[in-house]
Amino acid sequence: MWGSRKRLNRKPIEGDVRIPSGCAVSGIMNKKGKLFSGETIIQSISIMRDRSNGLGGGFAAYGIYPDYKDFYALHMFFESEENQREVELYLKENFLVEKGERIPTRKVPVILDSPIIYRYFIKPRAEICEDVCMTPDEFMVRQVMFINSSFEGAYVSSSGKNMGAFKGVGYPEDIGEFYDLESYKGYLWTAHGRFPTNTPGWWGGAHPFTLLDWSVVHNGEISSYGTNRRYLEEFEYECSLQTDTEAATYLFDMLLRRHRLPLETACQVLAPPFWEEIERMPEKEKETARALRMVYGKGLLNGPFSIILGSTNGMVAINDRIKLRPLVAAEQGDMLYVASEEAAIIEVCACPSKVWTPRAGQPVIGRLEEVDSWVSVC
Amino acid sequence: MGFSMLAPEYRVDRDKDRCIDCKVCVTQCPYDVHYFDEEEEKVFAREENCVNCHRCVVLCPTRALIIRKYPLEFRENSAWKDIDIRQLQKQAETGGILLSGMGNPKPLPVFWDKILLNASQVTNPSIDPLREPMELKTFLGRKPERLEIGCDGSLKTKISPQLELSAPVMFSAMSFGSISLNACRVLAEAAEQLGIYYNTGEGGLHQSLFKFADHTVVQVASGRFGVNSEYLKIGAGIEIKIGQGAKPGIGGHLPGEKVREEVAATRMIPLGTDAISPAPHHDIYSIEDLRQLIFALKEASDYEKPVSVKIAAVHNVAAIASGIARAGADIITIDGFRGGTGAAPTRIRDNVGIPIEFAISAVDNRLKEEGIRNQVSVVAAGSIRNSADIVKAVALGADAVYIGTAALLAMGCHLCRKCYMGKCSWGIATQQPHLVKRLNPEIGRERLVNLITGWKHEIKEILGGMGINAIDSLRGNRHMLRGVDLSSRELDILGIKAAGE
Amino acid sequence: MKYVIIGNSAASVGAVEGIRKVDPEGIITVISEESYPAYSRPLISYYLAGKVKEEDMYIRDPDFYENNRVELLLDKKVSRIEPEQNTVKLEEGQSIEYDRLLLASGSSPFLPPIKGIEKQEYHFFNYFDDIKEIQQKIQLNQVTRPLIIGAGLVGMKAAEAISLLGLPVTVIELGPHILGSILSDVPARMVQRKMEEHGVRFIFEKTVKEITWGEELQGVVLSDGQGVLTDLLIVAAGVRPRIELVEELPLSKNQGVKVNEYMQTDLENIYAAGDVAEGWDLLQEENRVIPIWPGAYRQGHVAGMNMAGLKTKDSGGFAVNSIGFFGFSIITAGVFEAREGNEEILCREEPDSYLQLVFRDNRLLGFIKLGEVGQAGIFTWLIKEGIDCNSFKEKILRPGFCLLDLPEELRRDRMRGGETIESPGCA
Amino acid sequence: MKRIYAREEYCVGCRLCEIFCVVGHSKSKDIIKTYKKEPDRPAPRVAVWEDGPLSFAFQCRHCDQPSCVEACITGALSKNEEGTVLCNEDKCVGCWTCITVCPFGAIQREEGEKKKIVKCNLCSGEPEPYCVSHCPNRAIVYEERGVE
Repeated sequence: MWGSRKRLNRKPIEGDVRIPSGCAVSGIMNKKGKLFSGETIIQSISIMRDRSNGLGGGFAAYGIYPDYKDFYALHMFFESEENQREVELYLKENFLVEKGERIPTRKVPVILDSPIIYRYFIKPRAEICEDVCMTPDEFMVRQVMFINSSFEGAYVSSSGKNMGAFKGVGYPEDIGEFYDLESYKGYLWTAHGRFPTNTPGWWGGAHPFTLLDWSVVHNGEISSYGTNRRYLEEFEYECSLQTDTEAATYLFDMLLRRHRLPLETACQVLAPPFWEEIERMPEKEKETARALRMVYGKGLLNGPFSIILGSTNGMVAINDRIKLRPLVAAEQGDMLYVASEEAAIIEVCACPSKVWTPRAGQPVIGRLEEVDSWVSVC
Repeated sequence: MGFSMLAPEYRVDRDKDRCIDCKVCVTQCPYDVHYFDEEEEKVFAREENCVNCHRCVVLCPTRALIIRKYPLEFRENSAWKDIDIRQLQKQAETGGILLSGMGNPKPLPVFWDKILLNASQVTNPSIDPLREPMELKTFLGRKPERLEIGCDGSLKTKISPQLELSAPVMFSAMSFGSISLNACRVLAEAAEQLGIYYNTGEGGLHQSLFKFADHTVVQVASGRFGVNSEYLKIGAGIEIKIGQGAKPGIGGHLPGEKVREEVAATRMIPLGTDAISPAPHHDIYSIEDLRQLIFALKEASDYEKPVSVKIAAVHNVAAIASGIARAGADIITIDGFRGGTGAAPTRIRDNVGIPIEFAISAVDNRLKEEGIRNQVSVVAAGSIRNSADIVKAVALGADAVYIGTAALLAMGCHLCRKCYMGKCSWGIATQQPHLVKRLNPEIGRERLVNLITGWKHEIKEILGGMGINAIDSLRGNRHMLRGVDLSSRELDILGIKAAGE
Repeated sequence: MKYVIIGNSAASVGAVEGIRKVDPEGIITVISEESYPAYSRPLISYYLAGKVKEEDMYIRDPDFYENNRVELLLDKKVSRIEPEQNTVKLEEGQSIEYDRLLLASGSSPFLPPIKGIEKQEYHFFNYFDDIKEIQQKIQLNQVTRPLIIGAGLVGMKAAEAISLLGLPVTVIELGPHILGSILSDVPARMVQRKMEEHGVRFIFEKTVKEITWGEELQGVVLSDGQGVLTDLLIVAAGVRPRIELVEELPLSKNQGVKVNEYMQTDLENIYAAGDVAEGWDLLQEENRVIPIWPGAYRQGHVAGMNMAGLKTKDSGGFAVNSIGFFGFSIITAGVFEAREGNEEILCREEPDSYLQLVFRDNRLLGFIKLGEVGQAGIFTWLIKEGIDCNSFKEKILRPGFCLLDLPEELRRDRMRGGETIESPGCA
Repeated sequence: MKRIYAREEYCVGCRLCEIFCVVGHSKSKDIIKTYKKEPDRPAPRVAVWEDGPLSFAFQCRHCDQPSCVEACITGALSKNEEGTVLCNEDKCVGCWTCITVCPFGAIQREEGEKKKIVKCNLCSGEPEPYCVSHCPNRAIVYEERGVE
């Protein structure tokens, strides 16, 4: 079995305990929104096999459901059909379910214990949203958290529009093959290979972690996790997985969607400049930087990380403020590449026009050209 | 005094091979212990007077003195310990309330010592504070829920006034009157040099300390001593004192003999009169009254100062703290049951209140649950003894701590706990001019600055070990804490796991 | 520049040091009638009493003259000063040129008119040689009944020294009590008692009419006809400035040679200092001779600097004396008695000590301090600076008066002390 | 020149300066030996004056133009090149003329039989005078203050 979180007498998994892990990350996008097959990202992540240990791999893909782009695409894992039935019943009560189908998979010998994997294209029922005074996005967020925490044997692996997360226990290239990602076409792909240190791995705990159309792949260990989590809990985010990726995703969601901070500002919250640097800034910049640290100090992600945030509108890659984890970026034409290692880029783009190592805390932002705001939902 | 059943508490061991009868002990003992017998040409001791303040021991140039516990023992009795019998005898002789100085000395558990800290190994690197920046800067004051930033990156939200600290530590409220002007000066100068704050207590602000006002939190307590418009406007912050950890529910009493000229002028009371702070504020009988006072003070200081409300850690501290936050306070200060005092009824000090460790956890939880934790600052006080205690307090959820006893110890206090006698041999808790001058503020300031500087280094080392380079990332980071020798109930209240989990 | 200094005591040494502060090059010649390097005149009684060895009599190290490049002419007597030629002539004929001349010839003892004194069987008590003669007599056991004429400072120190050698001393004094120049009656009696306890006998208000001789000195006859036997007669009847060298010169003089604030006489190139000079008396506000050791040094020093070209004013002085007998100390300064009638005199008398203060307009004018020594200089300072003592007058009278008792401002000034505060000397 | 200054506001009247002044000028320079085994130990050159809460330690000011040196009848007192006013105790006869003129009352006397003065020599040879280094409250400082 794929390992339910709620099973008794099992080894602890994400959500029970904090599980540190090392990882490989990669992200590729076409800034003009041109679609390309998942083959490239599989190729890129597979070159960094040494950075994962077969206990988790996954992908996020954007632009893959153009036919259902107005619907939230709910990717789900179920432990059993009974679990699935319960959730489906619940979905029907609260959403318009346009379509529900098994996500096609292939048999791959090394991929074992896969759960029941489904996707639903849904819309929140307008009257219910109005009833609880929530935007559809807000409603979605609450519902996802509710399902994850309250339904036995069920887990939402992604819930954004025109995007999806494909993840599981195994090396990422095997997971890619398992989900047949070569047959999907997207304009933005991120991938993750995982190296957890003390767990057999759980499908739900694999990366990317997603919320609405945010997806986060992450390499690192956030030492400030306890602080970040309590801060998020104050804003009613339930960090049920206890993973850094989850916390990072929620922080992005809170800063960008709820607090409507500009993307660069949100990045500055996660990896703020040191006070010494702030003191040297021009007055206006300094004022903002001071205020951000004053108010969002608990949002600082402290400790080593490199993170790739995927969203409908583009991709952001960012390092911790003293660059304790690797991150390389490259450009070639409309294509933007970010990865843990340069090799993972060169593998899919032999001669990039520019390759660079982003400085600590300096985000690499890839924005879809026709988009001017990062916050897609208002 | 006449006949007393009380045996001396201490004996003075004088090594005759070392003693040169130089009489330093005689000149230095304010309790009249040592005396020089002209006939014998030797120094002797009246041991019954000794309070074990160590002044003579430290100044004896030949190290001829040792003060020991008086070896007389009562018949063993685990119910009636020596201290119980002595206290009873004292009351039988005087018929009064037992008085004590400094914090609760009883062998109640010190939870700091049952909490252990984490450090990084392999999966994330520890950070070397000698090579990498390590930030302790702390802001106390009300924070908006969110910031509004324009597309050009400009700040649209106005931030309320804040106290900016170079490290999450301040000097507790200790009034001029309860301590000497020199001691106040040490606190003020050290706070300025360190980039932190000290607190006037309910003693007003002496003219000579106005120049340190930018590093001063001015207190408004139930007696309103020293409070005027200038006082409220000159400080960096204002603190309303509701209660004190050493004596929750009890007022204060500065005897008239300590109300000398400068104290009287600073407190704005007649010379030589007792300064009595009522147990409650007589204009605060409920939370809405507190709100009125908070806003009265804000109004009086043009909304330019953060307002703190200080309470003792009592059973219902979490709910009270929440009420204080909602009443408009920018900072909530919680003083644990081991907090110090110049004078408190012994029974109150030793039996009322709860440990600060639990109080921090409970308050932090409650404010978080209500979604207002990030909007107010929480300052913890009461027996913070070292840098590790600070780290633990911050990890439990405090924004900063106040230290009182530790600051006094750095100045020279030897914790003899006789502050209420007004004869502090170290020149701290006294108003007698010949004793006050024993504290050279220059030396006191250096020692206090040294202490905090050392603590800062230690905190940085600890943070670095945790893989954290800003104190912000320690706030409420209870993952960095593990408990030993704690019941699961206590672990739950502290919100930490047991060691090994 | 050529400097010539006549005399070789405190003023002379002060002048050498003063000149050398300003002029390291000029030629200095010191002419002395005596045969010793500068020695301490006040120490001669100590020497006689055996308290000081000969080598400790000298006030400067043996290489003093060499180090200061001074030509020291000993046993030379100046016969004449020739200001027109800028020379001094020695008795043996030699002439010495000077550009600047300092008269520091001091004073000579006064010999009262007594019948029979011309036989010269008497001794003065002023020079080292005087004491050596007396010492020799005593050592040869030729003395059993020493007698001293005069109970002034010199006579009393002589009495003490001789008494300490085990001889019964008799002192004959014209005045009503001892030390009439520095003490009033009450303290004088106290000192007298101390001396009598040590065997000194006093006869007051008598003069010596005649000295009687047998084969040797036999004794004296007093003004009332009473005879006193003696075999050692010491004349200590005061001193007179030695102005004989300038007697003929066109410069003002009274008892001593008059000098201005630069210690200059009426003749531009001739200066005077020490017992021969009439310097400024701060308290009397007039020029007069103040024959005291510290004042001589100060005047010499100032004179030296002026001679070498550095204009330096002398602040003036007043009488200050520290003397003691048989371990009993006497310190006095300024005036000790009412003169103008508006003085206020405060006294504190105890069995073994005495303090008298004289104020005028709340300013200390003088004091007498017996038996207790400490802090006396503060009194002297109060006099010198003319400090208004109104607020602490009572405290000054108390035993143990010290800086602590001064008003805060004065106290702090004193505690800071030192830096350029003290002008030369404070006689 | 560097001089010793008292700070009356911090003097605690312990007299450790006097005690250590004696030690610093003793033969052994060991406090216990000085007081237990040197009956002829020197007198302190510093005195603490005390009146109620006011107290301070005081010793020679080492005047630029020292009256005591000018007044000394034996040549025992002198001012050296560093500016220190020194007393050659072998030459001093205890005439107290220096005490008579010292405008600070800073000169002390040897107790007992020896009739001579003792005065501060700034503990020449030591990095810091004993009274300064042993003051527990920095009420005696050794510093250059220049002309005020």
